[in-house]
Parts: sequence; C-alpha cells; structure tokens
Amino acid sequence: MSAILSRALTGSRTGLLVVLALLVALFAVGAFVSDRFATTGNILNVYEQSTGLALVSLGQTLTVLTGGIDLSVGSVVSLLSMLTSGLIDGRAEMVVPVLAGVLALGTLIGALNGGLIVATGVHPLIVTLGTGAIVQGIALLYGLGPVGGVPLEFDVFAYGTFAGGLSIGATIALTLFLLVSFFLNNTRTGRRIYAVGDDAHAADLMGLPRRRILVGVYAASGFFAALTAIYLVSRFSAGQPYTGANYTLASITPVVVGGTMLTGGRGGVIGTLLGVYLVSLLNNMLNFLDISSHYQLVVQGLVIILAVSVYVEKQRGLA
Amino acid sequence: MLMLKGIAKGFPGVRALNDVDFEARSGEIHALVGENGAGKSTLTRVIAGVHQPDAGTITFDGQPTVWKGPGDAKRHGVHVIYQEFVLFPHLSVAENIFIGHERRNRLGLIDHRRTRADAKALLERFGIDIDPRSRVRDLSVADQQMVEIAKALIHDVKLLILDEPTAVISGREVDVLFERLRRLRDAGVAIVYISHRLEEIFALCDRVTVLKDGGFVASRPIGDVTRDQLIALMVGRNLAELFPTRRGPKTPGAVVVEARDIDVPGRVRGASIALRAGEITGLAGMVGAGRSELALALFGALKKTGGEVFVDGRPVDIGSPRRAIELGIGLVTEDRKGQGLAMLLDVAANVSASTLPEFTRSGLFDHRREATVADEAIASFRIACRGPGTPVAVMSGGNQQKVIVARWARTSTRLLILDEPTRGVDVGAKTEIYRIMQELADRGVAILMISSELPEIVGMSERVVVMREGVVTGELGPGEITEEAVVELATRRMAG
Amino acid sequence: MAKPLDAALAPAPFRQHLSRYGILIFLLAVLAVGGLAAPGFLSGANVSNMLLQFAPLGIVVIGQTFVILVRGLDLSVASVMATAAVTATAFNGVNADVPFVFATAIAIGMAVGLVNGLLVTRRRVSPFLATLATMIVLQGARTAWTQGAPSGNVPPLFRTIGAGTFNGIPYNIVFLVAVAILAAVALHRSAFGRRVFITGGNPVTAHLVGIRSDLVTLLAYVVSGACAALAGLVLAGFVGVVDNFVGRGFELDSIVAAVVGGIALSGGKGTVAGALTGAAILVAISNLVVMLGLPVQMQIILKGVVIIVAASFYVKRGR
Amino acid sequence: GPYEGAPRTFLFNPAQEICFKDTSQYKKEGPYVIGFSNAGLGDSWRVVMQHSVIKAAAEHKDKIKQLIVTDAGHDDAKQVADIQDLISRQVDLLLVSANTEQALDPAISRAMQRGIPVVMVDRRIASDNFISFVTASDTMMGRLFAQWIVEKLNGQGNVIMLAGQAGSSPNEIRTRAAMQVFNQHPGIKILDTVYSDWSPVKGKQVMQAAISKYGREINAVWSAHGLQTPGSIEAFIEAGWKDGEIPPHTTSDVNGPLQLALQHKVPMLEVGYPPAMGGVGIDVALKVLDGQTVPCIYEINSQIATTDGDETASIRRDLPISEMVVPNGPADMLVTGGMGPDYNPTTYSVDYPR
Ligand SMILES: Nc1ncnc2c1ncn2[C@@H]1O[C@H](COP(=O)(O)OP(=O)(O)OP(=O)(O)O)[C@@H](O)[C@H]1O
Ligand SMILES: Nc1ncnc2c1ncn2[C@@H]1O[C@H](COP(=O)(O)OP(=O)(O)OP(=O)(O)O)[C@@H](O)[C@H]1O
Ligand SMILES: O[C@@H]1[C@@H](O)[C@H](O)OC[C@H]1O
Ligand SMILES: [Mg+2]
Ligand SMILES: [Mg+2]
Repeated sequence: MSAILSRALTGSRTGLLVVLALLVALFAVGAFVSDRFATTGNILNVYEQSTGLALVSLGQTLTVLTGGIDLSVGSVVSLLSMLTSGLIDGRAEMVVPVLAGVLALGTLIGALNGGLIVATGVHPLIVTLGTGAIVQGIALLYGLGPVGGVPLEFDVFAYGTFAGGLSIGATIALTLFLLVSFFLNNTRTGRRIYAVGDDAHAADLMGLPRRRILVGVYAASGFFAALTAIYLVSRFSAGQPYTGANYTLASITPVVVGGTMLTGGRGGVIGTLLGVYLVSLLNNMLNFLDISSHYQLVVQGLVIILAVSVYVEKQRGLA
Repeated sequence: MLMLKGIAKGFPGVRALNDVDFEARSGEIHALVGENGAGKSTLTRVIAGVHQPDAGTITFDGQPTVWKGPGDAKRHGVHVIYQEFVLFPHLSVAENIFIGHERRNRLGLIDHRRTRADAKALLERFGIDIDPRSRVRDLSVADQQMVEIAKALIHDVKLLILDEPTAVISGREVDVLFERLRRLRDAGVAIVYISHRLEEIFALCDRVTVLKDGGFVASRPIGDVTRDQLIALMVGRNLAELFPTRRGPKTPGAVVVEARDIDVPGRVRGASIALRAGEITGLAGMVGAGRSELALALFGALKKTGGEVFVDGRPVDIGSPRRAIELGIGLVTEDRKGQGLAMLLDVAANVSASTLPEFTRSGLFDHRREATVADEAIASFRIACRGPGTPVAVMSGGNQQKVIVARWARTSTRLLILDEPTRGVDVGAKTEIYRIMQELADRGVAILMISSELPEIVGMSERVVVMREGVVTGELGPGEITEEAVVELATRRMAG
Repeated sequence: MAKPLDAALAPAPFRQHLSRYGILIFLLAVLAVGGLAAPGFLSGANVSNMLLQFAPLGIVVIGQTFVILVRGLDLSVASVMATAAVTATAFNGVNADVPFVFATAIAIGMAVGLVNGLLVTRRRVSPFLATLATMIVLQGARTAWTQGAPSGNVPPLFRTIGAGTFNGIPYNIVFLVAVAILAAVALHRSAFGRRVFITGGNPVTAHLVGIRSDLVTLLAYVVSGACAALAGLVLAGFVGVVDNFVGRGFELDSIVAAVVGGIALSGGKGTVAGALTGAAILVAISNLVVMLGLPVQMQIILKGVVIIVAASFYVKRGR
Repeated sequence: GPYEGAPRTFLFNPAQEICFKDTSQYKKEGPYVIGFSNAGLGDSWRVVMQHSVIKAAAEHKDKIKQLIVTDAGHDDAKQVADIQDLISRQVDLLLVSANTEQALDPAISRAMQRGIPVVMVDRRIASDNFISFVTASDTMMGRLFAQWIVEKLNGQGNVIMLAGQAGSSPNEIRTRAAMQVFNQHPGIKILDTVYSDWSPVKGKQVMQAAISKYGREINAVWSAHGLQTPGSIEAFIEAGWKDGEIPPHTTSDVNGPLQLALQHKVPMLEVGYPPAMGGVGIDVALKVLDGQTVPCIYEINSQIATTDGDETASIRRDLPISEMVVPNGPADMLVTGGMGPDYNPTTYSVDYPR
C-alpha cells in the first residue's frame, strides 16, 4: 500500500503536493468557519458525494495520460443511464443482465472512439466531440425525459453504507482508483500508457502497440462512463437524457487539478482522486460558508486557474 | 545476417534512397558513411521496419522479409539507436531502458526492484554514474545518449544499428562505447555504424559502405581505402570545388558586433567573439559545446546572465530577437523545420516574415510587392520551386534552407548567423549556400557560421572561433586554420 | 539523386481545387440535395430564416477562427455571449442606450479575451483550461450580477438589428458581413494576419523573426471575445428577450463549424471564408432536418457525423 | 376584480378526498434553521419565487433563526449534494423545489426517513414521500389550457405542445393533464411536443423549427407556462404571420406575452402560477414545525384571464388580459409576483436571517 502510494508520488510529486495543500487549506478554513463542517458525519457525506465525479474522472485520467481527451463521456453517461433504467424497468431479474450489457456497451462505445482516433488520425478532442453529439442524439431519440425505473434496493450503490457510515459507492470508486493506480504503475500496459502519452513517435519507433493502447484507454473511459451511469441511476432512480452532460467538462477538472498534464505522459489517478475530493470538499464548504451559488462558480473557476498555473513548466530554451 | 537489394524510398519532394544494395554480416562492424542527406538514416529506418521501402527486397537471417513495423523487426533482433532520441522524458532511466521488455515477476507485474537493479548494473558496465530512478529529461544530453545506447544492449541483438551515436558524447564515453561494440562484434552480432567522424570509422569498423545522394556508391573493407579516397567517394568531387574560392574583397572590415564575456547558465561561460564586416567567421566545436546557445544569446532569443554586446562599438541591450533584427542581426537556426520555417506557409510568406512592416501600405498588406520580392529571391538564390506560392513543406531541405537565408539576406542585415547551415542539405544546394554566404560577405555582411563539419569550417572560414563545454578555447586567424588545429582546440581541457 | 521533386509532386489542379473548395462544394451539395428533397427548403422565407440564424454563429466562428489559428481554443464564447446579452437589458431598454450597450458589451468581451490571452501567454495555461475557467468564472459573475435570471428589456433597435429583415434580407447579416470583411482583411490582407498565421504555423519561427507572438496570441483572444460579445448582442436582438439560454451550445458549435470549415486545430491554417462555410453547413443541415420532418435529434447526430467526416478529410489532405 | 376565493380545485372536486397530514411528530421549539434547496435560478419565475421565500423568512425572524439557501443550477447531482449538505448542517426542515421529479426522489425520501420534514414548493418529487407540496395546481393549469384550446378550435385542429423542462414536475404534470383532455377529442391532433426549458430564447428556436415544418397547419400552441410563450409568438411574427393570424396561445404569470397578445391580437388564456408560492412554502414549513395538520397538497389560488372575446363555454375569466398587463412594464416582469410595486429582481435585497 505505502509502496503504491510512493510510486504514485514519484509520478506527479508536485501535483499531489499542490492538491494536498489545497485540501488541507480548504479543510482548515471550513473547520474554522463552521463547527459542523469538520465532523465525521460531514466528512462521510463529502466522501459519498464524490462518487460520480470520481468514477468518470478515473476514465478521463487515462485518456489525458495518453495526451488525448474524451469529450463524449457526458453523453455516454446520459445514454447509458437511460438504457439502464429503461431496460431494467423496475424488474429485479433484469438488473444483472442489463448492468452487464451496459458496461459492455460503454466499453464498446469507448473502443469505437479509440478506433476512430487511430484510424482517422483526427485529434481526440474532435473525434469525441463528434461521437459525443451522436450519442447524445441517440439518447434523445430514446427518450426526452426520464425513462423506466429500478427496484428500490438498487439505490444501495449510491446511498448504501458499510457499518460506520462509509459509503459503499465511494468505497468502490476508491478501490477502483487504487486498482487502476496499481495497474498503471505495475503492469507493462500501464507503463506503456505513460510512454505513449510522453512521446507517441518514440513509442512507435520502440514498437510499442500504440494503437492498441489508445483503443484500450478510450474503451476504459467508456467503461467508467458506464459505471458512472449505473451509479447515477442508483442515485436518481431513473436515467435522463442530460443526466451526464455536466460531466463532460467537469471530469477534466479533477484530472488537471490533480496534476495530470493535458499534454500527456505525466500525472496519475491518485492525483485525480485527490482532485475529486478537492472539488467535492470545495462544493460542500461553499454550501457551509453560505456563499451564494453565483460566487461558487467564481471560486471554482479560480481554483482551476490557481491549481493549473502551478503546474506550468518553466519554459526551456526558445519561444 | 542482413541483405538489402535495390532498395528505394521517396518522400514528398525527395528521393531519399535509390536502388541501394547493402549487406551486414555477423561479427562485423560495418560503417555507413555519406554526406548529410545521403540517405543513411532513411536506410536505417527501412532496415528497422519504420519505413516500408518503395522498391527492393530485404533478406534477414536468410529469409526474405517484410517488416510489419518497428516492433516486428525488434522481435527478430534488429535494434537501432536512432539519430534522434527515442526516449520518454518523463519516465525514469530504468524504465526507459526496459520499456518494451519490462522486467516482470511471476505474477506478470513489473518488478521495479529488478528493473532498477538491472539498469544500475548495465549503466555501471558503461561506467556511467546515473541514478536509474532519475527522469530522463533531467539528464544531460550526453547521459541521455548513453541511456539510448545502454537500452539497445539489453536485448538479444542480432543486428545493431547506431546512427551517429557519438554526435553528442565525447572522450571517455566514446571509448566505453567502442569497447562494448567490439565485444558484441566478437560475440557474433552484426553492427552497422553511422558517423561523420572518419577517424572513428577507421578506428572501429571492418567495412565501409558509401551512400551519396540516396544512391549506393561503393562498399570496401576498411583496409582497402584511405581517408582521402573515402572522402572522394562520399563527396564525388574535389573539396576545392565544393568550397568556392573568394573573389571579393579579402580585407576584413570594422568590427560590427562584438560580444564580451557572455554567460548563459549551464551552457556558455564567459564567451567573447568579434565579428567583422565582410568576414566569414566559423564557430567550431563538438556538438553540445554551447555554440548554438552563444548564437541565440547574441540574437536575443536566449537570456544571458552576464556579458555585454556591442554593435558598432556601442553597448546595446538585445533582449529579444525583435531588437536584434532592428540592430541588423539575422539568424538561420540549426533546426530548420522546428524553428526556422512556418511549414504550412508559402515561400513568399516565409521570406517576408522578418520584415512585415516593409510590405504594409496604409494598413494593408501588399501581396504584389511581396511576390515580386520573393520572385527576386527565388531567382538570385536559385530556389527550386513552383513560385512564391509554393508551400515550403513540399520543398527539399536545401531549398528550404535557401528560403531562410533569403529571408535574412533581404533585410538590412549586418550580421548573419548561420547555425549548421548545410545540415541535411544535398551537395548541390550546399555549394549554393556557400556561394550565397560569400556573396553576402562580399556585400559587407558579417557572417558567423556554426558548423560541426570540419571541412566546411576549414573551407569557408576566414577566422575560426572554437568552443568547448561552453568556453571559447581559442581563435584561429587566416593561415592558422587546419582541421588539426580546430580539433586540438575543440577537445582541449581548460583549466577551471 | 535526392533531387527535389517539387514540381512533379505539385498537386494537380483538380485536387488542389478540391481541397480548397471542397467544403464549398459540400455546402452547395447540401443545399442542392435539400432543395430537391424538401420543397420549401430553398424558398425565400426559409433562406431568410436560415440567414437569420447564421449571423450570430458566423460572428462567433470568426472570432474562434482567430484563436484556433494561433493554436488556441475559446470555450468562453458562449459565456461572453450571454453576458453581452445581459448587458443589452442592463440599462433602460430604450434606443438611447444602444451606444452604451455596445461599448459595454464589447468591452466585457475584450476584457475576457484579455484574461484568456494572458493566462495562455503569461501563465502558459492550456487554452482549453484557461477558457474553461474563465467561462465558469464569468458565468458566476453574470448570475451574481443579475441575481439569477436576467431581466429587463432589450432596446427596440436591437430587435430590428437582430430580427428585422429588409426584402427578406435580415439586418443581422449586415453585421456578419461587416465582421467577415474586417476579419478577412485583417487575416488575409494585413501584416497582422501574417503574424497570426506565422505564430500559429510555428511559434518559434515567429519569435525568431521578431514577431511578438504572445501579443498576437493575446490579440486573437481579444478579437474572439469581441466577436462573441457582438454575437451575443445580435442574438439578444434576434430573440428579443434575454435569459440564461442565450448562447448556450455556441462554444462547441463554433469549434465544430471552424473545424468543418478547414481551420486546423494545430494552428496556422484556414480562412475566414472556410470557417463561415463550415458555419453555413451546420445551419443548413439543422434546418434541413426540420424541413425533412426528421426527428430534431438528428440535428445533433448529423453534427457529430459531419465533424468527424470533415476532420478526417482534412487530415487525409494534410498527409 | 380578480378572483380572491379559495382554490377552485379545492372547492369543485366533490369526488376528491383531500389528504391531510398530522405533523405533531415534527413539533419543535423554535427558532428554527430551515434549509431551502432550490433547483436553480434558470428563469425569472424562479428568481421571484426564491425572493418570495427569503421575504417570508425575513418576516418571520422571530421563529426562524436561519434560512440557508442553496441553488443547484438545475443539476440533479448538485441538488442531491445540496440536500445532503443541508442535512449535514442539521437543518430542522427542508424546503425543496426539486429540479426533476424522479432524480430527487431517492434523496428526499431518505431525508424523510431520517426524520427531517420536507416541504416541497413548485416542483415536487414523483413519490409522496414529503409532508406537503405547495403549488397552484399544475393539473388544473394543464387541463384548463387544453380545454380552452379544444373549445377555441371547436374540437378540430392541430396543436403544438410547447413544453418546459423535461422531467420537472410542473412540466410533467401539466402535460399529462393536458393530454387527458386532448385525448378525449379525436379531432385534435398533437403535431409535436417541443421543449423550451422554460426559456423564451429556446422557445423561440424550437418554435421556429416547428413553424418551418408545419407552417399554417398549426392551429394552436399549448404552452406550459408564460416564460416561453413570447418566444413562440415572436417566431410566428417573424415567419410572416400578420396581426390577428397568430394561433391561440396559453400563458402564465409573465407580462411579455400579455403585451404581445394585445399588440398582435393573439387569442390568449392566462392561468396564474404565482411565484409568491415560495413564501407560502415558508408558512407551511412553520406550521409543520409547530405540529399543525397540513394538507398533503397545498394549493394556492390562481386567477384566470383571457383576451377579450376569448372566453369559452368552460373557461370564464376573473379579469381581462388588458387589465392584467403592465403596459409599459418589462416583458419579463412577473405580474403575479406579489412582491409589491417597487420590486426589482436584480436589485432586491432584504435582511433575512442567515
Ligand atoms: N520523413 C521524411 N520526410 C521527408 N523527407 C525525408 C524524411 N526523412 C528523410 N527525408 C529526406 O531524405 C533525405 C535523406 O535523409 P536522411 O536522414 O536519410 O539522410 P542522412 O544520410 O541520414 O543525413 P545526416 O547525415 O544528416 O543524418 C534528406 O533529403 C531528407 O531531408
Ligand atoms: N537539456 C537539454 N535537453 C535536451 N536537448 C538539449 C539540451 N541541451 C541541449 N540540447 C540539444 O542538444 C544539442 C546540442 O546542444 P547545443 O546546441 O548546446 O550544442 P552546440 O554546441 O550548439 O552544438 P550543435 O549546434 O552542433 O548541435 C542541441 O540540438 C540542443 O538543442
Ligand atoms: O413551475 C415552473 C417552474 O418550476 C419553472 O422554473 O418556471 C415556470 C414554472 O411554471
Ligand atoms: Mg541521418
Ligand atoms: Mg546547437
């Protein structure tokens, strides 16, 4: 465990330190302002609330690590959330097959993204913008409002807790982060994801399977989007056509705040996890500080700028 | 081990290889030589499966072979140390060495400890003192090159190709490398060694093949050729022909630009140089000596932390290329594509780039005048293209270089700095560029030519300044300029 | 002989024309097919209607073009549009306000562009993040200013500008044409435009030939901000009322239009005419979907398909 | 003058047993902390509604120690988190206007399970897991709008449904109720249902598309609220419809459509859905915390207005639109706002307990 952490730390040391510092600072401010803020109850509350963002940013981190981006996640989450509740439609016996199907479909859509990216050579931003639009259109063809429903017990993913009040969903997300972090640091493919993002041309010359890695990474992003969709259905009891829309851009914030560079090759999912906690804690704290929602946006934007401009590398040489 | 027959390979604008035959045998170090742009690297890439040849056959290990990609060739034991770095700057040294061949434990997971230990052992065998955990981007260029070399040697190599491996290393590191290569040869590995340093060829190799302008010239046992013969094979004519003799005024003019005690952190220490009107000054030294940095500092493109620059004897503050251009200084950079040209734009736009205000009439851009000027440049520099509207991306390297020179020749340039002006440029264009440099000098422009090619330095310069490790080690005036003298200064250890 | 094959490799005139006019041909094809398939598509009234919708998008796309040409991206345009629209109602809603409204809105747009430009050039924040952050901040500032939903009247003159027509020709097209001419002159007929293309084509070269590429980049963002503000005013006049919906979706639509119109995301390549053609294609396709009686969801789906196809067309050309 | 009586649905529904809830289990000593989770401030109606909540809290400073307002920006996920945060801050009662009726259901049901009383205002959740829903009867609005259109068209004609935000309860309930009416008239054809998200801007865009598609086939526009109605009328005007030709429209609360109706002779029915219900939400909340019995659905009264000559057999007006309109007022003014004559939404501020 500590080995994993220390490996992760060498990946993006400054990144993690920055987020950690911000987390601590926020926490201190919150605790200073409200005595209810730093309670176990509220911390567990923030932990629980981080789940959705955590799941979707986990996949996004992988695409960003390769120097890409997945702007289709919002639409994919929306479509799959609708399929989840629409196909289950309240029937307990449908839960398992539908979940399996939705996870598979998410992975497939992601793989298609990756396939298009390697086949056309078009920048991932454009490709996923396009596929995102297509998927959103399909979601709206499927329904304009909430569809179907799920059995009551389905909400355990989102609202269920272990003894002690530890959210089940958030703990699953945390576990996935640790697994993916372990994967990135300790498997061949994991290290090659970094290599591909670091220098695609060198990766080609080294004979690394760059195309396969890209397809895999976008497939993973699709998979985690599917998981996010399932989580949202659990939280909201039904899928809706715009339920994931906010995640498209929101999923990028924790990634970059956590020290993963949009240029690829640097960073890691532990930074993203901390970024997710930072965003969740920030939202929670702004609610505790009675800061009007208008200014909440202002603060969020400023935090992005603050965090991101710390990472900016010192310019070397020309230009 | 490897046999190539009739290999051809073209790129947009260039025929890089044309009907080339080549053979590499086990237990032999085979030198591949030729001028810049002769096609050596391209041949390497064909052998390594990076490029598919347009024509010709590859026979490897007795089997006719078509590589599916670099990975395929690698799996068959073909390893290349490319001319450019193939490193992942943000991965550790150890990881870079083993990427693609990761050290794994029984669970199939990466064995970080073994990766580090093996890397350390490997580096130690090279006598390089690098922490395998450090990120590659934090290493010096020479250390990066050593990592590149070490990387190739972890494999079960059958054929090892090294494309100018010594370009950025020197002295002891070269010795270590040679010693390794000899041992590999003795172990039955086929080695192809590419270098511009002829003394290396003679010291290390068993056989030499010469390429010229993309074509096969000759292949000989090293004992069968002399240095002069080899040069003649490579160049295909007398050096005297290559470097046109000055006809213009020989008397150097006044000092136009003088730099005193220039410091660039980590790159240049206390360098001084004086450049005179109408004189071609060569700036020589090994790669990495800091010549480019000195030039960039003179041009205001790199921050200097110490020293002074004088133009016409008056101290000036050159804080940016903009200011340098105002003062009449121009720079042809060493990296044509990366720094010199806007590749998507056409010839006219690239020529006019540094003097845009000249083409502005009452706020509007005068395209007609620009075209006229570009036409003149095309004519006087003999730039081969379809006209001012030709995108530079489709042009050959030599013509691209002429476009950049034309850009600076047009302005009220008083000092023109050319950094490796003939790198990757074919012979014809090379002579052209030499001619242009001389014409400019005849017009009274001070020329500073940075070059790593000794013949060029010796053949073109009227004065040579030599640098080593950021320090100016000496200056040679007319009559003193010989290859030996330059090499002596370029490798001289300075006290302190 | 490594002799230049420049002449031999010069693209044949047909191919050359295809790559230059391909996008125009595509637009004409859409119009022709539309005219055949949907009676009324090319009717005066419908064309007038399309032109009316074309103007605001066209104006934003022009600004976006400047930014993309210098290797940037402006996600804040929609937020600027909404803010400009709010400005239109901020005074007394009478014609006498019009000069103030114009001045204020354009000033806000330019200020946002300035901040974007400074973040990108001084702090070296990636354009995506910089403009994302200003988008969020501005959104917060705007809602704080309006206390939620904007209210108040748009001066009647704006109504005429934004929605009025003269013999079927919308007045707002006049603005578009004016901006387009200015932009085309600036980009293709002035030294500034040259600096834009060189900066986008190769920032290092730009620096080395004495171009203040940071300044050029900064100005590109300022232009984009100003265009977005103008478009916001035109759109406010078009709809007559202002709410938080003004401008929504324009950030991505303007990028899509620019890319479809051949503006390379890698910078330094494209024309104002191309970008406008791209925007026209989007408007025409959306309208055609309606005229053909297809489900409106098809608009989004087709947008997705068109951007992927167009982008891969340009990548192939570029090779 | 306008109708001042009790809600008609309350009076005229003999079949309906009115449900009441005993809230004695929630009785508490004051002063209270009340959390108001607003779906968002996406339209001007919602801004006034929120102000009305704040105003009511200011008027009850003696009983309310603190009113904590959160705004989810019309994001379900944010609203769920807001509600959880309010619970974490240990509010005594939650006043909620739910962004969408399904998505917020689990979160609110859980709050109730944990013993926190929830009063809903304007937008409810799908289940009945709350104490009381303060509204002005979405069902009635939907039906009256539909019935009026049926009678205006004499049972024959084509209708565009100009809906609000998909998934929000006012939209869903009003649409459902309207369809119950329309479905009984085979001569009525629904050409299309389009969504405006309560935005005049988007309303105009979608109506432009609908007009391009159906042209003069459109005989009436059923609009779920007045926010988007001006967008629709504008679209007709721009598409070339002359004064007196624009099909009948329905509307609520907003000044702009009333002005347009008079100016361009558009037959119009207005059924109010007053944003003042926000303040009523606070009143109901205080009753709950006092342990009083409250109706499960707390309907406040809406008045009915039509343009002259556009009353129908079933729809009788309380006042003509010409009397309701504020001729020189801003188009987006809420004429049913109940916030007093000097009210200006952009500058409104009041000293409420926070
Ligand atoms: N990818 C490419 N695209 C276009 N032209 C290329 C490409 N690679 C090489 N060339 C051109 O092919 C010719 C041969 O280049 P190559 O790099 O093989 O020469 P070289 O002998 O290795 O020269 P040097 O000694 O400078 O390394 C040159 O004119 C070069 O510009
Ligand atoms: N820290 C570094 N990281 C990566 N590349 C570097 C670094 N320092 C120098 N280089 C590159 O290494 C090469 C040699 O360095 P440098 O330019 O200082 O030497 P030079 O004396 O100018 O030699 P030359 O001009 O012959 O290459 C150059 O291409 C330079 O860009
Ligand atoms: O109830 C509706 C409210 O939720 C919406 O936001 O504005 C219009 C109202 O009718
Ligand atoms: Mg080479
Ligand atoms: Mg150099």
